[in-house]
Amino acid sequence: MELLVQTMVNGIIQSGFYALAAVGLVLIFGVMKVVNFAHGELTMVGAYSVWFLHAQNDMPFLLTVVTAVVLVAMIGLLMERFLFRPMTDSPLGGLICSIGVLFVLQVAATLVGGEGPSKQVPPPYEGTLVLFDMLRIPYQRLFSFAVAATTLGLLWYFLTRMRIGWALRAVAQDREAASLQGINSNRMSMIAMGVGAAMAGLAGALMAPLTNINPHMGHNVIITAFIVTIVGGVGSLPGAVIASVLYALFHTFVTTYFSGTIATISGLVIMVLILIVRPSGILGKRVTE
Amino acid sequence: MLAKHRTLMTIVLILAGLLILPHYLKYHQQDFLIFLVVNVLVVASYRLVTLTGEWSLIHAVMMGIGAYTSGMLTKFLDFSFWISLPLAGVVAGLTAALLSFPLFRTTQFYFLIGSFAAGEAIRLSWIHFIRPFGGTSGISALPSPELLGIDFLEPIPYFYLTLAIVTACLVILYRIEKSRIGLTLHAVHWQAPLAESVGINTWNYRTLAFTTGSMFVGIAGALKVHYIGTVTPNQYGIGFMVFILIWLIVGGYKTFYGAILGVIILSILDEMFRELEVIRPAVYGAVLILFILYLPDGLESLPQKIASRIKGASPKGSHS
Amino acid sequence: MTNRTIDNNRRKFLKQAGAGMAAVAGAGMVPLRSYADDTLVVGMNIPMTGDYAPWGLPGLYDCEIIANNINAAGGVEIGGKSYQIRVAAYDHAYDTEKALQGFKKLVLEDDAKMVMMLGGSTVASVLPWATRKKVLTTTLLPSDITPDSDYLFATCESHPLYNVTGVVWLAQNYPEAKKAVIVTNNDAEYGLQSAATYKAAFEVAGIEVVDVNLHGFDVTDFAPIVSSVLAKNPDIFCMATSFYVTPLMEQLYHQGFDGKIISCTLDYYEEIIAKTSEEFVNGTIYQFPDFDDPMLNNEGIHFPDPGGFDAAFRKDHPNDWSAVAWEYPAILLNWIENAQRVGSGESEDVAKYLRNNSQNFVFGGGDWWGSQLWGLDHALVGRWPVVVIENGKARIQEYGDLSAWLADHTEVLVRHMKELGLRTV
Amino acid sequence: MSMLQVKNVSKQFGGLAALDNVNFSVEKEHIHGLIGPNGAGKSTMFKIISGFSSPTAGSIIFNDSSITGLKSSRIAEAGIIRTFQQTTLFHEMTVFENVLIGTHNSSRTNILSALIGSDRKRQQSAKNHAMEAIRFMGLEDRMHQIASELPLGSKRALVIAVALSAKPRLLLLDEPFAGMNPEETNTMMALTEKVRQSGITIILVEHDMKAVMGLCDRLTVLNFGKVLAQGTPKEVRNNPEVINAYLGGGKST
Repeated sequence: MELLVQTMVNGIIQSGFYALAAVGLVLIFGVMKVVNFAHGELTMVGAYSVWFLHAQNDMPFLLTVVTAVVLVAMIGLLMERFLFRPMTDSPLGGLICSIGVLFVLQVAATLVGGEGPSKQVPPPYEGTLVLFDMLRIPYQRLFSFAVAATTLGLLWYFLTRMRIGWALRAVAQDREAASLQGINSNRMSMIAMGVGAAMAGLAGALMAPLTNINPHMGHNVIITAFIVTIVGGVGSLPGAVIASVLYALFHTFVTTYFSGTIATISGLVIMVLILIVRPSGILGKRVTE
Repeated sequence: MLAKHRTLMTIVLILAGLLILPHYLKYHQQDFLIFLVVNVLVVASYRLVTLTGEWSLIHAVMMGIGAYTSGMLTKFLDFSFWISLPLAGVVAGLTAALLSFPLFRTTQFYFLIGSFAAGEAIRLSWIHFIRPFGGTSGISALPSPELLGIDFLEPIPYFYLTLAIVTACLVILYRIEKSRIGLTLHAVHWQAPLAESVGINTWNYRTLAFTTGSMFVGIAGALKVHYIGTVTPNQYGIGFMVFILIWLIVGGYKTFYGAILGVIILSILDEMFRELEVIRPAVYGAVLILFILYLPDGLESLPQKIASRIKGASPKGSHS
Repeated sequence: MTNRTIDNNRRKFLKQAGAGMAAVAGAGMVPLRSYADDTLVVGMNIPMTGDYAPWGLPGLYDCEIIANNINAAGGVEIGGKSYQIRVAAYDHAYDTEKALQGFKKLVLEDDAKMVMMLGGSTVASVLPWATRKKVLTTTLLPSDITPDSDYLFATCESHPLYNVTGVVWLAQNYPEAKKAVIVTNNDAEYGLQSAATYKAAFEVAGIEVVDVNLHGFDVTDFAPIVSSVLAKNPDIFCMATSFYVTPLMEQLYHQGFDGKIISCTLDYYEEIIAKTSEEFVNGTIYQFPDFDDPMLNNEGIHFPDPGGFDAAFRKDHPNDWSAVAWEYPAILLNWIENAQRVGSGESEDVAKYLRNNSQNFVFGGGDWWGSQLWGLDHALVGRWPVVVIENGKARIQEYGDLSAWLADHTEVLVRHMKELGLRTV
Repeated sequence: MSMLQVKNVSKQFGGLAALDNVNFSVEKEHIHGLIGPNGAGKSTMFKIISGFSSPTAGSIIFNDSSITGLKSSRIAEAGIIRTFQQTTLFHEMTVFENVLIGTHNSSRTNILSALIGSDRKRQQSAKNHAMEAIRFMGLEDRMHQIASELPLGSKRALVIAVALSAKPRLLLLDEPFAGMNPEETNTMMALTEKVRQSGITIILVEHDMKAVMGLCDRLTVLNFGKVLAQGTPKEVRNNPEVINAYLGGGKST
């Protein structure tokens, strides 16, 4: 019982990171039709920024989180402007550019941090919340989850209640129709990439005190984000959030009761099965003819 | 006719050069040459898969399937290399044929991601199921081929073996592309609905390309591991897959030669710039970006581009 | 420190870029370079980039320190002649293909008389060639030894055998701890070898292993793993891993574990203390001493001036000390010692001498062992330290007698190795 | 017996009926027009006949056997070849290669025979056949040009040549006259007539009334997914419902 509840909590907290990373990927793919393979590396840059500024140079933690988000968003904007935009007509082109960026960012991280062991960031919020004498949640994790959830809520508000969010969704649905209505689709791409990258950066920054930071940490992030994206439906942001929660719970439970590798393998197999049965994902629209 | 003769002459000259070359190389460069020749087959077989316009991310894992198949057959069941080599191709091909059922229900982005997921699931299984796959350390002490008492642990005999097998495979791949089947694959790529309308079963042809390409890369996998003597799951991860992509794109995926050119030039550059150490991947990344932005048809299109620049005329469209 | 790292890297990069250009210019059919015949070259075929770099790079720094010291002091005398020592390194980034190429380059072009490697699949890939060409090779993983590996020796690290000394000490000092859980990454080179050894050691010590959790390298969140094993209410939490010690310790801290913690390594424990608390980390038992430890000045320790070595290393590389940091130099020193005894630096001569003579192990003792497990007595075992964190600092408690344990309990060890699917003879 | 019978075919998209209980039949060696305003369901009907879409209800009978729901490539094998709106071609390939791909059904091969060349005879006859289709459509002068570089008229001719090389018994032409000037239209009409003369039955979807009235033996008029009228061009032209709904009372086109 105790283990069950603890596992539940572990899973839900983990879902916050999954959702932040996946939502960015979905947003970028939805609006620009580019698979951003460097998305995991954007997360990594977020984590590295916190390590460099906070752990190495004593900048206050919250300030470094903000800086990391801004920095990663800038990288995203540069990628959009100089790589993805010239590649608009070639869907594979954007993907390949992002693979190039992936390498460059990994090397940049290695140069900043040096070859060596994984970097560690001491958690700024110490202590553990103990509930009912059995549930234990470190404050750092609680904080990260709260920030992630709030950010997702703000994003939802932005996309559904604000005009610019509406325009973003219009471009995601039909680029041509949207530009006929006077929506500047290049501008929308920049916003999507900026917001998507910022969320990846935030995920990384929040993860920093909780994980091993190294130049290759993006690999696991992108696998997870892919699974979540496909399961949730490629075009669907609510789908990505729901899939994040489901997948995080699934992965956490399988890890707890079986093994972590089995959890990842079965996640991948489920993803392939969903591609077969319902390529549009659990919440995506069926592809019409 | 003259052009054909000239091509033939060029190929004969290249082969002759390759026959002499290892004798003038340093020992570790001979190894490098063996791996390079194997990688030529890897990228040429990948090109066959991409002919239908579907870019898979499972090719590296298919190579691993060939490597594991041959490694396990020779090591655990005492198969001869000469039997396990073709079987490596068969098993990789069969795996691809099986995976076609789920994967080709999708196309493009979905296929790309689906193939990536399927590949990672296979690769993680090698890591997870220590019996029989040996986990992360894989399977080592694989036997060398045996034939007429030739010592295939030495690089030069193994190089000749590799060269012979890879050349044979390349001839087959080339003939497939130039045949009716190759034409049909192109048709499936450029206009799938039109191809369907004249009776081409596009699913069949996508599967055919995927299966055949995987078969040849399975053979490449077997060739490589029986020289290294060790097969590990990390040799066939997304990292190697990305290299395959880079070779193809930088070389030029539109022609048969482009891909081969890509792997040769990039591998040689890579070996020369070993000293760059940590910077190396970034150089690769930058090269990849620059090519896709400024030379999307790859190195293979460079001479033509330069020529047209000099003449000041726009390049005349041509098609192979 | 960070600024310096960047600076260093940039300088290194510029230097290397220059070297790269030179290589391009001079590429093609260059004849073998030959070195002055008063230089002995020692090869290091190790990971210097990528995930495994922490277990290669510090070793290179060290060996350079050692070689520089030797050369500055006029070199070593072998067979009546004085030689300079040169360390030639090749980065294989833990890739089997590159490892094979690098090995041949070190031997044939750099004329390395001995090649040091980390171990695992990279050693397996060079082994057939090294054996045939009779190249003396060393590994940090004795489990690389096979019945035919005539030229492969593990002269320093007794991974994973030394784990038993920690368990023996734990059982003696905390007899009330009776239930243990083991967590490790599920690879056959590091994690599983350790897990099998711990299982054997716990069995011998009468401690029950209530759960073994083998996880993959794809884990990012260790909370579920720790929750899962702590649900078994263990007295002892055992980490047979080296890769994930920090996040595991962190989770143990947050999930309120108050039993004994025992681990193979506790690299960068200052960082762990920063992420948890000194109080929590104190009492953790593991196997790798800091070299400023006063106990290293005890009699029987076969390492010259450990304290000075430690200071020299930390001066140049303040944050890079890891379990392997002293091991490559120990191997290098052992090799020099043997070469001096034989009076020759040639691979075959030294290997032959190693095979037939007992050795001084770095922590004392020194018997060749391994045939019962791997088929050849090519692993040097002796005493091995038990290290415990005291007041935030690693301190050796005692030197456990590994040879004695192995003499009595090898069958138990072999059985557990077999159970986990590992290679045994 | 009619060559093609469309029986009670309906097609639903979500709640919307794109086709509602459509019935008509096509006689051998006729040119049968399928007309109606935009969104009337012509394209959907085309897709269903050629297997690019399957009907929600009803059946398609071709030469006495049902082809309902078969894969498009199977239907093509049975002898029903469609073209696409605009100029759907293999734009990167030469005229000859385009037409050669069209001969797929008569020249398909397997890897083994392709490698050892045992299908050489077959490939040669496919090439001859492709040449026939090219000559038939008057494209022999442009044989080695890249398809994308052809003028519009030749592109349309090539579209038909590709279809012809697949040896159709029933040819489905989707707006072959769209965007053509009067001269091109005349040439195209002559070509279409020539195809019919060679014994091929044609279903024509077209907005160009001059071409429709001039070529078709029978017409089926669709409106909002239902059959509005059927008959000869003359009958249809005088049908008051058609005039009302479709021709909008216009006297001529």
